[in-house]
This record gives sequence, C-alpha cells and structure tokens, in this order.
Amino acid sequence: MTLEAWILFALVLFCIGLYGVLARRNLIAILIGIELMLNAVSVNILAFNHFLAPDPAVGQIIVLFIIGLAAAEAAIVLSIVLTVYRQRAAIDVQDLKELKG
Amino acid sequence: MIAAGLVMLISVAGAVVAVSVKNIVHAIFGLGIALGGLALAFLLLSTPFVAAMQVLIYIGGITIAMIFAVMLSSTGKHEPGEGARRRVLAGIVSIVFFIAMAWVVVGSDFGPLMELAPEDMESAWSVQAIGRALLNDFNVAFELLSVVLLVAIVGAISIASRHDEGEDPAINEEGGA
Amino acid sequence: MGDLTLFVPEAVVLLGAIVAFVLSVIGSSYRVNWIASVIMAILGVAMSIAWLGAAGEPFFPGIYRVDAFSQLLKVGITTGLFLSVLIAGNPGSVREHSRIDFPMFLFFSAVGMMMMVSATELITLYVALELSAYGLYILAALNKRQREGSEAAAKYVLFGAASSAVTLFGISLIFGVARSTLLSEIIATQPTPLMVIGVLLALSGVLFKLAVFPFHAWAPDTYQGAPHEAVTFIGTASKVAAVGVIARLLFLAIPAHDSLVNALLVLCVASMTVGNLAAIVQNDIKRVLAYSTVAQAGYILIGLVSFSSMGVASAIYYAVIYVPIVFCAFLVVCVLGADGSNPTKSSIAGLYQRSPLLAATLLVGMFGLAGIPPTSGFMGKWFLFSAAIKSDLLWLVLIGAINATVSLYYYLRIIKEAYLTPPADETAIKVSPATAIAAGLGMTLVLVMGIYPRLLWELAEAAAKAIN
Amino acid sequence: MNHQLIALLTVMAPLVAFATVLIGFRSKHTVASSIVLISGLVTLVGAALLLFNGPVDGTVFSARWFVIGDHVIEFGVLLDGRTRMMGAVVALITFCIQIYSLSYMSHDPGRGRFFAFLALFEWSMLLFVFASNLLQMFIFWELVGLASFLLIGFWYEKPSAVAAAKKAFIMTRIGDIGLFIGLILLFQTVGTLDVVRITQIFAGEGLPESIAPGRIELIATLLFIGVIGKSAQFPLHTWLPDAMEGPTPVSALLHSATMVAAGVFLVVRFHELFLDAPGTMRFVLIIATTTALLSSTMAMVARDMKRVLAFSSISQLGFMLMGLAAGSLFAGFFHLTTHAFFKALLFLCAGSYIHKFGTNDMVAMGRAGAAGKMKITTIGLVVGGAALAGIPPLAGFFSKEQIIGSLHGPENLIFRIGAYAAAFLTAYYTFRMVFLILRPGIDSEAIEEEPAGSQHADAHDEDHGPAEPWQIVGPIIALTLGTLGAGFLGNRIGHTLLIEHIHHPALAEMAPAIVIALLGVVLAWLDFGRKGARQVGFIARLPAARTLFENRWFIDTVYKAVFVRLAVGFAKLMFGAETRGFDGGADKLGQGTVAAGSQMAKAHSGRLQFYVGTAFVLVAVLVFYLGLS
Repeated sequence: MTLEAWILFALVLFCIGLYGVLARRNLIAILIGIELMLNAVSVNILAFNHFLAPDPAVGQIIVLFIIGLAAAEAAIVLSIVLTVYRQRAAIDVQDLKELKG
Repeated sequence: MIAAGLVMLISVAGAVVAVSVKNIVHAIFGLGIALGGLALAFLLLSTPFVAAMQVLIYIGGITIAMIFAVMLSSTGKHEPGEGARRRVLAGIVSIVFFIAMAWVVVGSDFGPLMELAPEDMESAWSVQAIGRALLNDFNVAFELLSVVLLVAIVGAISIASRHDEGEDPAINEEGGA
Repeated sequence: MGDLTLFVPEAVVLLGAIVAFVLSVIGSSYRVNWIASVIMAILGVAMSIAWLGAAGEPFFPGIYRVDAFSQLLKVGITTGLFLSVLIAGNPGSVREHSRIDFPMFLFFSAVGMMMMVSATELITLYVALELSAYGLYILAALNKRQREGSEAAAKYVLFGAASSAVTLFGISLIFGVARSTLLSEIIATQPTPLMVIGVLLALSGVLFKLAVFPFHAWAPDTYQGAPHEAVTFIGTASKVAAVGVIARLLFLAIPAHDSLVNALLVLCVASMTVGNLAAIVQNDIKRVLAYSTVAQAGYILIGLVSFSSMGVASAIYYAVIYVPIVFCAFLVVCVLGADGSNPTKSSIAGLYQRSPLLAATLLVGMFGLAGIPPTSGFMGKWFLFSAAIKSDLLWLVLIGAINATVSLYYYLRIIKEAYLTPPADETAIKVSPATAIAAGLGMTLVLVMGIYPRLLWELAEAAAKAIN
Repeated sequence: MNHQLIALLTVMAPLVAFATVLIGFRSKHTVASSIVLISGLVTLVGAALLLFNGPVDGTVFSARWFVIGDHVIEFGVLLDGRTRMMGAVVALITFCIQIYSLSYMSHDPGRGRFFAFLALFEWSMLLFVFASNLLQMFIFWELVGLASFLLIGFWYEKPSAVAAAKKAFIMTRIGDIGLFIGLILLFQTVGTLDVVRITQIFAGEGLPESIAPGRIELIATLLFIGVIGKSAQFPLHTWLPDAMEGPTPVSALLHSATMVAAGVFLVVRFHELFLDAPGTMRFVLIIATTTALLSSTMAMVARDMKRVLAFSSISQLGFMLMGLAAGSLFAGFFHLTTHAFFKALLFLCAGSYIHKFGTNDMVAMGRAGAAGKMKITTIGLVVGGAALAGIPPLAGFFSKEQIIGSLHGPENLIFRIGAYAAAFLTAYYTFRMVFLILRPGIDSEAIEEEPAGSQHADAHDEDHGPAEPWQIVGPIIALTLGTLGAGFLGNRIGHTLLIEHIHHPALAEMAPAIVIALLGVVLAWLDFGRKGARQVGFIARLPAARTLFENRWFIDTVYKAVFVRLAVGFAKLMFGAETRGFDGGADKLGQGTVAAGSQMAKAHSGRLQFYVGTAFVLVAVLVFYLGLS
C-alpha cells in the first residue's frame, strides 16, 4: 500500500463521518460521525508517520493525544445530550430550533 | 497488501454501518467494528502501542459510554428516521468535500518527501521513545491534557447534575415545560 | 528546561482555577468562591501586566514562547477573565446549583487561551485550544433556562467538534509535509499546495472561535441560549486568543501564497456584510451582539489579511480594545437579564430613566462597536484601515467603512431605545457595587484607549514585530 | 499672557463646562447655564485676543499623541489666519446663542443637559477648527456630528425629532466614509497628517514625484464626499431640513457657525490640496451649483419658516463652495463668515416669533400680527433678510459679489448664470418670507390648509412673559449690528488670511447682481407685498413645478424606494432564515426584511446541520481555489 492509498482511505473515512454528522438526527449518531472523522485523522497521521517521519514517536504521540481529547469531548457531548434529553424527552437534532432571532 | 486492503474494507464497512443504520445501538456496533479495523490498520502501520490504546480507550471506553448514554436517553420509541432529502444533501456535501480533498492529495507529489525519509529507525518506534518524547518536547501538552481530562470530567458532572433540592422550582418548570 | 518564572501569569490563572475547584468541592458558599476568584483574577491581570516585557522559553526549546506578542494577548485575555468574573457576582442567568462551579471553568478556559497564544508547537497549541473550547462548551450549558442552555450548548459543541476535526485534519497535512509539529521547523519548510491547504483547514477551527463566516452560525444561537456571564467571556477573551492563533498560523503559509490571502479576503468581506445585515433585523439584544461579533471578526481579519507588520499590530490592537468594548455591552445584558431572561429591545427601553450608569455603559459600548470617536473602537478601525490601505486594499477599506456605517443603524437603534423611549416599568434598577465598578472600569478603558492610544499601540507594534 | 495659554483656555473652557455640568449640575439649571455662559465668555475673549493679537502662525501647543510606523501623530492647536478667524466667528455666534437660550429654553425641564450639549458642541467645533492634524480634525468632525445628534434629538418625546436626529447622524456618516478613507489615503500618499505640512506640500513644495496620476484627485474627491454629507450638499442634503426638529437655538447654531460650516471649513483648510486637483474642483463646482439652485426652488414653496431658512442654508453653502471651487479662498471664506452672522440672526428672529406665536407657519405668524408686536425682532428679520437676498450694503451682498466675481472666464459662464439664477431665487424667497410675516394679506389664499411641516410648532415654545426679554433682544441686536458691519470687514479678513490682493469689483461689475437681487425683491413684492396682493407665489400657478418643489424633487421618496428594494432583495437572498420578530421601528426597510424573513424561516429547520454543511461546501470551494492556483 502506498502513502496515497492510506491518505485516500483516511479521506473516505473522514467523509463518511462527515455524512453522519450532516445526515443523522440522533445526537449520539452525530457524535459517532465526529468520532469517525477524528479516527480518519489518526490514520492520516500514522500513515505520514510510517512513510515519511524522521522521528516516528511524534506521530504516535499526536494520535494518543487525539484519542485522549476524543474521550474528553465524548464525555462533554454525552452529558449535554443527557440534559437535552431531560428537557425534551428526545435527542433529535430537529428539536433544537427554539433559538432564533 | 492484501491485509491492508482487508483492514480498510472492514473499517469502511463498519463506518458505513455506523452512519446509516436506523437503530442507534447497531450504529454503535458499527463504530466498534470500524475502530477495531483501524486498530488493525495501526498495527500494519507499525504502531502497536497506539493500536492497543485505540482498543482500550476507544472501544473499551468511548463506545461503552455511548451505549450508556443511549440507555439513559432511550425514548422507547422508534428512532427518528432521516428523510431522503437530508441524506441526499448530506451525501452531496460529503462527496464534494471528498472530491476537493482527493483532488489535492492525488495531485500532490510525495516523491520528494519520500526521498527525505530516514533509514529504518527501529528504536524510535518503541514505547520508550514515546515515553521520552512525552517527557521532553510534549510535556507541556501532556500536562495540559491531564487538565483537559479533569475539566471534561468535572464539567460533565456539572452539566448533567440535577438539582433535587428544588431551589427554584419556577424556573425548572418553565425550563422543563 | 528554560526559565520557569516566565510561566507565572499562566500559573497564577491555573492556581485560580484550582482554588475555585477546591472551594467548589469543599462546598463553600458562592460568595466566598466569587471573592477568591476575583482576587485571583486581579492577580492574573497584574501578573500578565508585570510580565509584559518578558521574553524567552520556559520549557523545552521550540514548544512554548513568551514574547511581546503572547504577553500582550495574555493581558487581553486576563482582562476579559477578570471582567467576566467580576460581573458573575450578581445573581445572573447561571443556574443555581452549578453556580459554584462557574468561576472554575472560566479560569480553566482562560488557562487554555493563555497557553494557546504562547504555544509554538502544533500539538500543545491544539490541546490548549481544546481546553479553552471545552471550558466554553461547559459554561454555555449552565443556563438557568435549561431548555435553552442545553440547545445552545449542543449546537455549540457539535459545530465546534466538527470544526475541530477539520482543524486536526489540517494539522495532519501540515505534519505530513513538514514532518514536524514545531512551528519554527514548519516555517522553514517549503510550503507545498498540500501544506497550504493544511493551513487553511487548520485555520477553520480558529475562525470558528472568532465566528468568521461561514463558521459563524453557532454564534447567534449560542449567544442567545448560553448564560449571559458565559457569553461575556466567550465574546471577549476567546476572541483575543483566536486572533493570536490565526496570526501565528497565517505566518506558516502566507509568504508564498497569495491565494490563501484571497480566500481570507472573501471570508473577511462576507463576515462583515453578513454580520451587519443580519444584525439589523434582530430583536434579542444578545443576538444583535452575536451578529455584531461576526461583523467585528471581519474587521479584525482586515488587519490580518493586510499581512504586514502594521496589519498584524492593528489586529492585535483591535482584539485587545475589543474586550472592554464588548464587556460594556454585556454588562448591561447581565444586569437587565438578572432573572435569566434575555433582554430585548423593549426591555432596554427607557434604561436611561431607570439607571443612568447602565445607560452610559451601553452608550460607550455601542459607540465603541460602531467606531465613533473618542472611543477606542474608532482608533482601532483607523489602524486597521490604515494598514489595509498601506497594503493597497483600498476597496476592502471601502467595504469596511460602508459596513461600519450600516452597523451604526442598529447600534444607534439600541441607544435610541435606551435613551429616548419611555420605559414600560419605571422602577430604578439596583446596581451592585461590583457591577458599578465593572461599569466604570469598562468605560474608562474604552475611553482612555481611544483618547490615548499610544501605549497600547506601541505594545501592539512590538507584538507584531515579535511574531515576525 | 502668552498665546499658548490663551489658546489652551479658549479651546478647553467649553469642555470643562460640559464635564462640570454633566457630572454635577445637570438638574441645577441656573448653575449649569451660568457655568456654560462663563465658559462661552472665556472662549469668546480668548478667541478675540487670538484674532487681534496676531499674527501668530503655527502650532502653539502640541503633544505627541501616538506613533504609527515612523510617523508621529501629534495632537495640537494650530493658529493661523483661517483658524483664528473661524474660531472667533464660532465663539461669537455660540455666545450669542447661549445668551438667547437662557430665555428661549427657560421653561424646559432638561435645560441643564441642553447647555451641557451646547458646550460640547462648541468644544468639538473649536478643536475641529484649531486642529493641527488631520486625524484630530476627523475625530472632532465626528464629535460635532455627535453633539448635533444629541441636540437635534433633544426633545426626545417627539418621534420626529428622534428620527431627524438619526437621519442627520447617519446621512453625514455616509459622507464620512469618504472623508475617512480620503484621509487615510492622504496619509499614505504624503506621509504626514500635519495640517501645516500638508498645506506646504500642496502649496508647491515637496510633493512626492511618484504619486500615481489621479491620486490627488481621488483624495480630494473623497474629502469632498465628507463635505457633501456635512454641509448638506446634493445628493446628501436631505437631512438638514429635517434637522429643524431640534430647538431653534440649535438650528441657529447648526446652520451658521458649526456643523454645516465644518464641511466648508474643511475645503478652506485644504484649499491648496483642492487647487492641485482641478478635476475635483470642477466636480465641486457642479455639485455646489446644483445644490444652490435646487434648494432655492424648495425654499420658494415652503411655509414653515425654519424650513425656508434651512433650504436657504443649503443653497448658501452651495454658494460658498462655488467660490472655493472657482479658486477663490477669500470669496468662499468671506461668505462663510458673513453668512454665519445673518443666518444666525434670521434663526434667532424665527425662534423669537415661534416662541411668541406658537407656530412655525409664516402665514399664521403674519396673521397673528408679528410686525406690530415685536419691533426689534422685525428689524432683525428685515436686515437679515436683506443681507441674505444680497442687497447692498449688507453683509451678504459683498461676499456674494466676491463669489460671482470669482466665477469669471468663459469656462465658468454656465456656473455664473447658475449663480445669478440662484441669487435671484434667493432674493425672491427671502422677501416672500419677509412679506408673508410683515404684511399679512387679508384675503390671503395661502391659508388653505396647514402644511404638514408646521404641525410641530414645538409644544415647548409657548408664549411666556414679555415677547422680547433682554436675553433675546441682546443677541438679535448684536447680530444685526454684525450683519450690518461684516460686509465691510472684507479687507480685514483678507488680511488675516494673508491674501495680498483682494479684487474690489467696480460698480459696473456689481450692477447685474444688484439688479437681479432687486428684481427678486420686486417680484416678491408683487406677489406678496403690495397692497391687495393675493399672496400666491408665481410658482403656485405652475402646478407641476409646485408639486416638484414641495416634494423636494422627490429625492427623499426615491431614496426610500431604492433602499427598501435593496434591503428586501438582499434579505430574500441571504438572511431568510435569520430574520424574525423585528419590530420595524420607524423604517420600511425593516418591514420588508421581516416579511421576506419569516417566509424563509420555515424552510430551514434542523439548521445546525444546514450550516455545518454550508461551511464544509465553502471550505471545499476554497480548497478547489487554492488547489488551482
């Protein structure tokens, strides 16, 4: 596998994730999409790291940071999802349209 | 080569399931499959430590948390389905973005960069190297990450906390109406 | 390891976060927590000012740089933090049982911002960015009116997460091409198209924070639904930090690429126009301010896309003066919305009869935003436009100036409501001493920096030189 | 005393008064007005000392303000012929009006605030005039606008006053865009903002060679756009008639020595620069002539006395700019000075009548017996009117003669004819006003209906006490004397401006202007003045022209229509989803947008993803663009 192939693979994953973010109505499903996007970035970085990097530890560390941040982000998003659910008894993004000018 | 193809196939298939099935639990399963596939991919990219972390934190942590959230917020009703219009629009946007980026990636020449690639540096791939880097160049980020995790946990608790004492029932009723 | 004393301002703010955390955990009263926070915030401002002239690298080389640039922005950030903490003393729109946590998140977020503007390594930068962002997401969710607060936070966090994924994708491309995350090494790399696109994608996450078109759509909803005190912080300190990071990232790719500048020019014009025109038709004051933020982000971009030392200096200057200006506006929002509701044009009517102090604060804030002398907003625009003309962007200045005139329309309308419309409810508004001090401070800063721009401008020029 | 101290006292006294009153004495009216009057007196004495103890040239007081790149921007007080002369006029007129306001505003509950704003107004104007640096000039130019906004909207209970204040502020700000960009461009071109330096540079020394062709024209045009807004020239003139909503002393101030005069003074100040831009000067001449003619026609049909005066101000400002554009600094500046006297006088007389009779309508004033009851005011009116009409030997005659004289040569023929026409119309409408008030016709048909403009004969302006108390009579007498005498000060003014040769036209040259002015007066007498006149102007017999003039050539209407269209179209295009619940306010602009907005609001639910998607598409477009280049 070439570097291009890996990057294109990452891009495919990223866009599938993007599709999930844009198309899904369930807030948790949107979060799934975001996780896919983040993972696509990880693939990208490790691919660059594998083929190009002079210091392979750096790429791995970036990915570890991404994983850590993703976990933190998921915690916050999920807690917000819970409050949304408490207020509206649903986690449908289409219900989130009360704020408007 | 074949292994890589297979891994990619598994990941993409899992991802497609994750974003398309109606049942949210199934979608999380799809995500789990995709993440597992990616863990294998990381192995192929010669980063076993990251692959292990992926399994531990992502599959073991984040997806489980999602399942908990689903259980806590289950409406008991059927999941809301997406209309065709939404899907088509989302698909178009994703494809446009993909084409734009793929065009750039395919168009760029990685040859010169490859030439600069170093000889095999086995030692640099080791867990020790990661540890060393974390305590040198990345120590600020590493400390900061621990703060981020603290904030996230405290924040999640704070956001999700209810007030059972009923301090201002008026506002609660109004808000919860 | 370098000279760790350079880290004192950040350390003080971090200490403030820890103090607030401990006080919240041991369950002290909000009053105690707030007083401690105010003291720590004052210390933070004092330390930032004391460390203004500092320069060096407190940690391993290349990771984190303390210089005139970062220190000036830190002063802006801590000022925003201090003012936001000060205004959070009154019963506001933060929900009761989370109020005790409120200052802690302000401080944590501020730490993230301060480290953002000093970080010279992409991962450190990114983690700091996320720290500040997470703090803001949490703050946005703590509204008394939970239905609105949760919606605002959900929109904010999802939009934010999507744009931070794009940012990360950009960072991965930069890393791939430059094979390093140190800005000093990235700058030395010959920028390829892939890298320029990486910079563009990486910028999008920061443009999101600054609420630049097309990453602005969260702003109106979040401003409307988040607690007033949180929006005060989002509207002030986070903008300063974002300007700092944009300036840093731009220097990675622009020297070789006009097209990135052109792309930003488009965003700049679109931001100003969209923000101003949409603000005209809003009724909720917080929404007006949100769209005005979008427009102001456009003005700031004028300085950055001028891409000269003076341009960067003017953007920094504007970002810093912007803090007290916006604060003046939000102070009034906080006081009027003390019951948790959002002030609208009708609730602002007759403010002058109900509280001359608040009306004056609003007046100063609005004139500052509109750029009418002798407020600092005018000097800010003068510097921005001068920089643009120096870079032969006369047409951009023309668009900017027309936009400034359009914006006058809605700013004046708020003033008109406050001064010229009879109030529906004539009871005088009680202003607490802390709020009165905050109002006086805000107005003084706006006017002094407008009448005497010299000191700050010299600092901004030094900052722009430092980043070059 | 040295000049530095005098200058400082002169320009700063009003600020001190403003701050003191606003902080401490807003509701102690007597104290407030006394403080402001004292400051006005200090300023007047100071300005007079500066004027007569000359010549002191150059910046007498300056402080380093800030540094931009290598350029030092200084904040200072500049004394030269132009500033000393203008400063004295400002101080004198303002002081007269402050005294007048003592009586005029004596029953207003907010007069403490009023006097504070007057002081602010004076201070801004003085520092604008004395500014040693263009940026400082701009800041005080804006402050003048701000102060006039506060004063026009002073009676905020009146919605029309508030709308007028806003209109004035925004209209002049449109012009300010030009000025602002012009001054930045000027700064980039010549590398300095120092007024003296700029004057020297454009007077012939050291203009950088490398300036792109047309650059100076561009700068001058941009500066002039600011003047168009401030001095109410066509096509931004529409705010000035509406600004009548403010108290009458404010109008007097606004129309004579401050605000509108600021625009003309800017051209005076940078006359050297304008002279270096002949193309722009031609443009100025065209605009100024158009304005002078257009607003004269509007004045011919107005019934509201203040409106007639407002239109005449616009027209006279056009005259001043014509003189300046024809190249004669002296003519323009001379007319600015004399006009300040007689226009302030006319407004004070108008205020006096309005105060007494509670109406702005000239016909109603006449019927109420204005002529008999108020002797001194009536003398003032006649003198001021004659000066405005250009009857020798009053102030207006000489300065107008200078302007017409400056329009010599075949290339200016058309403008010369325009000037004569405008002068004729001026004489006509001025004496229409005089006759309507002084010789009320018994069978006057003019009293068919109350025109809309006179409805707001201010509720505040009621008949209180004696018709002509000293506070009102004093300033009127002073200004009457000024109007009688100012015409003969030409040499003195020329001397102060350091102009060596003033052309004194011979009687033969003056003859056409005198004849034309007298013709105007005679026609007005035939229409309005003679015994048994029907008091219907000849315009009224031309329905088409009358409609056109009464609707002010439909310029306001066109503006409204165009802007509403634009706003609605734009809203439909872009902001459908984001516009709801707007209360419309006074403007149609908003209503159209709301209608368009609420329609679109339904189309975009689930907006979060809509916007995320939009952002991604736009990023993709940018990526394509970057990839292509």
